[in-house]
Amino acid sequence: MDREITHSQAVNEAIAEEMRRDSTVILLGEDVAEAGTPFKVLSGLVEEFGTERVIDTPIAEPGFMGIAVGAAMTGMRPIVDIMFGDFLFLIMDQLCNQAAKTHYMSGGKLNVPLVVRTNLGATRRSAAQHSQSLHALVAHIPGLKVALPATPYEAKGLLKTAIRDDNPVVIFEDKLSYQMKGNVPEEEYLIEFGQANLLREGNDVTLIGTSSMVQTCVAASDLLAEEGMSAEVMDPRTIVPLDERAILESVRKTSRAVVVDEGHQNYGITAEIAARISEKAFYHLDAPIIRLGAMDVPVPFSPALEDLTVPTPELVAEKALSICRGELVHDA
Amino acid sequence: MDREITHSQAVNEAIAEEMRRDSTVILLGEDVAEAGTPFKVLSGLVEEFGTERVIDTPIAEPGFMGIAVGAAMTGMRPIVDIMFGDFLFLIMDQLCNQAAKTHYMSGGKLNVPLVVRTNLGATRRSAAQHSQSLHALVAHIPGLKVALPATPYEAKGLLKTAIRDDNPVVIFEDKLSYQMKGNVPEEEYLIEFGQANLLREGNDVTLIGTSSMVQTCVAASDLLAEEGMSAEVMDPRTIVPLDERAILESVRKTSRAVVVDEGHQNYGITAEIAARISEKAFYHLDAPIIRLGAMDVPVPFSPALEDLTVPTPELVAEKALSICRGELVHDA
Amino acid sequence: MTKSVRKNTEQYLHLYKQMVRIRTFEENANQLYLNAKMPGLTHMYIGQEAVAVGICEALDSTDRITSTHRGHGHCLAKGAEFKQMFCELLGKAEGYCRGKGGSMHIADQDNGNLGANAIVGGSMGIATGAALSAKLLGTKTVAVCFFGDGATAQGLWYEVMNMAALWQLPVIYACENNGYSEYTPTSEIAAGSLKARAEAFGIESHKVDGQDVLAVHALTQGLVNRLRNGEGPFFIELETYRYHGHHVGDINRSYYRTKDEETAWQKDRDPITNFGRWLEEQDIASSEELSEIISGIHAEAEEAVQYAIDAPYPNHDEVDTHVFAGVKHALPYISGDSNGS
Amino acid sequence: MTKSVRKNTEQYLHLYKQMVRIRTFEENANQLYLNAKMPGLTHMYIGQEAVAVGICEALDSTDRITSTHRGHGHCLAKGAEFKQMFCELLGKAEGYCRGKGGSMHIADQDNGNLGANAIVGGSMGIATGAALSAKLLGTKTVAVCFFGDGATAQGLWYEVMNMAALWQLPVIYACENNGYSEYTPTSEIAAGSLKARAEAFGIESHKVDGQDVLAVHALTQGLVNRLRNGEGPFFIELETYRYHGHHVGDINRSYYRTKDEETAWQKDRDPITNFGRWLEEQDIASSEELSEIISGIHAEAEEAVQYAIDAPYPNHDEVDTHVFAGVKHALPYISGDSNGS
Ligand SMILES: Cc1ncc(C[n+]2csc(CCOP(=O)(O)OP(=O)(O)O)c2C)c(N)n1
Ligand SMILES: Cc1ncc(C[n+]2csc(CCOP(=O)(O)OP(=O)(O)O)c2C)c(N)n1
Ligand SMILES: [Mg+2]
Ligand SMILES: [Mg+2]
Repeated sequence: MDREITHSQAVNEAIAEEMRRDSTVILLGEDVAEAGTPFKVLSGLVEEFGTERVIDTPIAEPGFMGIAVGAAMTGMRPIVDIMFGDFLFLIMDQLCNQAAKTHYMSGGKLNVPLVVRTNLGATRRSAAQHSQSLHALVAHIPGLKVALPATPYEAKGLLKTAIRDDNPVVIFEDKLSYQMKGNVPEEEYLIEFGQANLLREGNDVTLIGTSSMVQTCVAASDLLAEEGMSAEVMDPRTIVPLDERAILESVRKTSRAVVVDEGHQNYGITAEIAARISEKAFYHLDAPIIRLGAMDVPVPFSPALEDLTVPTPELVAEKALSICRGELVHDA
Repeated sequence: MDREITHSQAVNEAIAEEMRRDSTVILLGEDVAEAGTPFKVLSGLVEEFGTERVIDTPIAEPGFMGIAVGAAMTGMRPIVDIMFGDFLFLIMDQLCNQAAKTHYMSGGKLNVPLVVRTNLGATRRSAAQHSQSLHALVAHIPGLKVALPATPYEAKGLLKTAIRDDNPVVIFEDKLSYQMKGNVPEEEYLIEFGQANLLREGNDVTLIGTSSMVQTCVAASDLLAEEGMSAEVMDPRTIVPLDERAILESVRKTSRAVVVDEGHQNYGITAEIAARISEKAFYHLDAPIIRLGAMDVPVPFSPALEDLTVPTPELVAEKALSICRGELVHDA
Repeated sequence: MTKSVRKNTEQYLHLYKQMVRIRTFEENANQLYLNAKMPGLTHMYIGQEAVAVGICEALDSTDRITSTHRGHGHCLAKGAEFKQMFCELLGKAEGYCRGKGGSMHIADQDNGNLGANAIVGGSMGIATGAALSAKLLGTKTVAVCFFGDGATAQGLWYEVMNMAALWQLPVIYACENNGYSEYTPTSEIAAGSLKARAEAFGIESHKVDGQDVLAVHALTQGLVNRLRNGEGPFFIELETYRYHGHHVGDINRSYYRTKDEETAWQKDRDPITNFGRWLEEQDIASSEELSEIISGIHAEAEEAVQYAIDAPYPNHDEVDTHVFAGVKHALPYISGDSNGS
Repeated sequence: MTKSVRKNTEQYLHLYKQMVRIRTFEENANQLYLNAKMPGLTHMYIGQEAVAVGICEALDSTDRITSTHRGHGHCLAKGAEFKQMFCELLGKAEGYCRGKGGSMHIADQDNGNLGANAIVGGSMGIATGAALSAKLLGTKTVAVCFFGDGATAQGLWYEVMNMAALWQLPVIYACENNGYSEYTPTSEIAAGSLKARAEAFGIESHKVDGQDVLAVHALTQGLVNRLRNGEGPFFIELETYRYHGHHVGDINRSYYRTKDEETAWQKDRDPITNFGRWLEEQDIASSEELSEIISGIHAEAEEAVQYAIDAPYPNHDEVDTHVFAGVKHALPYISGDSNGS
């Protein structure tokens, strides 16, 4: 049976269920216990599972990430809480040089089953060091899986899958959506990695959005409908692995695509997705693929500027419309 | 007058000249002084400039990177030596949260004129933590410039420009090329950022290669010539800024492109370049753009495996040939 | 009233004013938040005023400081003005950082403030680097690195202390121990002794009552003089307390600290009340004079707040300026337009 | 010959054998490099044998260690075999890591070796995490983190010491102080006292002669027993010396250390020579018996080297296996082929 719960509750349920199921699942991070994180996402867990499994750490991200790697190699399944995605920069060595490579470097003998739970998203007036969407960085590193839930349903299902995965998984939640509600079944479910979700069917253009940009694409498709255009909306859900087949199938049908992501555009997620489509659906394309990422500037504090840096439904619709109408021709 | 010197000598000369010219230029890193780095690139500098300006640090990359940021904000022009590109993961916070954003966050009041000198490149039998090519990570972060010299001439000219730049610049040298010789003028010169270099003119396909892959593309163009194909070879030299105009011009002429880079392919440099071409030269393309990055696996130690992970001239030529012949059709 | 006290009257009053300025600024900032006039969140410095003021009054404007997420106090103590600060907090173009930084990145280069920092511990290298510059350039200036007790958990501190000690850099590591790291008593997440951690690197270390502005100032003045003579680095642990929540939104705090504890600090150890009382006791100022100082500052703040509310936001075309020094607009620049124009 | 010595004869001989095994392995590895039979570079452990052996002999195979770029000694001391090790060094499929790791990443999970690490200090968190697992799972096992004097500069160490101390984890931080960080005397790049740095976190710390295998072993055995009883963590600084260069290619060392210094350590403080002499003095073994041990090990090594030279490389299709546990081939997998097949 379906019910409406928030993204935050969905995350909390996922962790609670997995901690009940598997006693090796532990949680590590700053203020994860009594405080339940600054976002209050983890409230109640320490009461149920105790401070041995819900562990408040010092403000030492590299340190507790390293400890999680070691714990994962020796029988635990740690969930590491990185309070803001921006702090990923602090754990890159432990995440990318150690966790990501251990299974390979050991010829398959050592596993590192851990989850890094963190977030992304701007427009919270938190300025340049608390607003970044850094998933492109980890997606580039072999050995890491990367999940980007866009709804409470996905937040729960992807996180449960991540916790059960025998590899390091980085999961980015959209910090602006913690209070967003959505349907989440009472019954247990998992969402397999590498399976895109088709939210809307359409014929004129495919809008591919990740995380926070999924709703932006849905809203854009509404705007497009008003203009008589039917847009297909696709959410890849995980970017490593990426459901290339589903994306190509859609674009081969619509012949046009707009790729939208909240990470910086330059050398970001939209580039990979656009490049794959351009290569592998080349003969089906009727127009250049449009990419919309966050503006390539540090996130400004001022609301007057910050709002300019993130793609909006209007912008997505406008770009989609222009390719549908054959207007966007850089090189004619 | 031209002479032949090694890549390593070119770097050494660039630093020595700039240190002579500007007393605020200093060098920081592990074993940069007496040892002149493990690659011996910096030999002799401490003798000329003393231990006040050529500073051996403890093995504390985040720490001396942070110190360099502060020194740069207050009047110095530090060159930070990161012994292996793989250790960039350790300095990401100081580089990307601090150095890259300070000018912006301060509304233009503070500058961070520093250079991070590091390297890239596999096939040195150094395994997964000493062989990575991580330039895509820094290229994604607004506020950083990223240079990829491919010859001794570029190594010197780009490094001198980097040292004079008022912003943080990350420059990646190909560690396998330190002993490679090339023409370098006696006279002083700089190479402007954002100016691609056209190495070969051709009509059938554009090969765009970065750093270590420039020579691979040149060799591939020789192979293609044997098959009667004329390839244009282009070296962007800097990936931030990227000389989009030159790249598009070439591809609009040849109608085909292969993009080759030694970073991992997935979410890497080749994606951005391919996506830009696909978007902005869309109506000129006769074939899908081929991307060749390093294989998306941690770099294996075994020579039998490692050599499979890096694009070779044969592979580049083969792919180029297949698009020239219209054979590579994923979606027909 | 001793002779030395008399001689220093002006300075004492200045210490007092500066502390009142900080508290007044913060009360207004909190009110802006409550009135939904300030974008985002901010971290109140109230309670810790004696630390910033005691230390910064021992510095020249050419000396450098680095600050934290709880940075308004440091910024004001180092000489910043209300107007540009409020403008920055509201994201206005006249702010110290043209609205691009906001509360957590406020910087005031002209007065030697290299900026607040939203990465806990993130400025430890920067302060140390500023000290390296001072040493290499021979400026005789010093650097002070402000950070919290929670920040001592960051490995960066140990890395830069090692280098500062080896290279004898003119830097003071000033740890404001307010007892809490966000919502956790730092005693639960810090083993051993903070002072011993610095001493292990051969760094001379001191502990001082951070609510006593004279004690903080005297200690700092002595250390700064020694830094200018080539000694250093030094570490100071300042015992202090934040009266408010971790940030303005942290209202229900009972799960991590008691109301009694909060009241006790405010009642017995308030740096402004106690210093005011001392000023009266020493006949340096009357209670009326102190009230006048306070109301003057209140009026100034009120005016600055209104100014900031009325001030314009930055123009849209500023969104991609200041990404790179020397480049007008970053967006065209990164795609190869060499002027970024 | 005392009673306790007699009782421990077997163990003493084992300590000796293990040290000889390490030295023999390293001499062969160096020769493989000189003969251009080994890909890449490697870091010789020769001179430091008493550290690895003294410590690892106090451990069970279920106890965990983490190792460094100079890791062959730790691997052997923890129970690894010559053949799989030489195979790994040559990048062969039968190596401990199927040739994917090589010298700098050699790991031997079955004997509790979680792997060498090419990031200086990179394993400090891993060892601490292994101790956390031991504590949470109640296994009564312990973890030993080997690292060099140079690695003490990495901030990570201070971060994890803090947590190990707070959570009373069963881990020993074992710092092999061989005096050098690559080509720099560590005294030039380390301020204060290493022991004091650990003690500042409330961690009981010891210093021991790393050339005296019995002293190292006795100290470690005592600490391990205490760890198993819930005490800990501990820090040990082991004074030792590497005879060879930083790596096999570091031949001309005169610019950073004198020949005299090298000779003195080798002549007076060689762990194997001195322990051998002691074994003879104590009548535990005759000089002939020791020679026999040595020649037996030499023969075993020779055979293992030849085995490794003849052994096959991994198949090409292994290049993208083991990227993800549970995924056969990573390349199809990352593009959405769910089996990666
Ligand atoms: C690297 C990093 N980790 C976590 C945070 C979130 N955070 C902000 S302030 C804070 C507590 C800092 O405590 P302390 O250093 O004692 O300073 P105080 O807030 O008490 O002034 C934390 C954990 C952060 N901003 N940066
Ligand atoms: C993070 C990092 N920085 C630098 C290096 C290069 N490096 C390899 S070994 C070494 C010296 C290590 O010294 P120490 O810890 O004393 O170990 P030793 O070599 O003496 O055994 C350095 C600097 C590295 N591998 N990792
Ligand atoms: Mg605090
Ligand atoms: Mg050493």
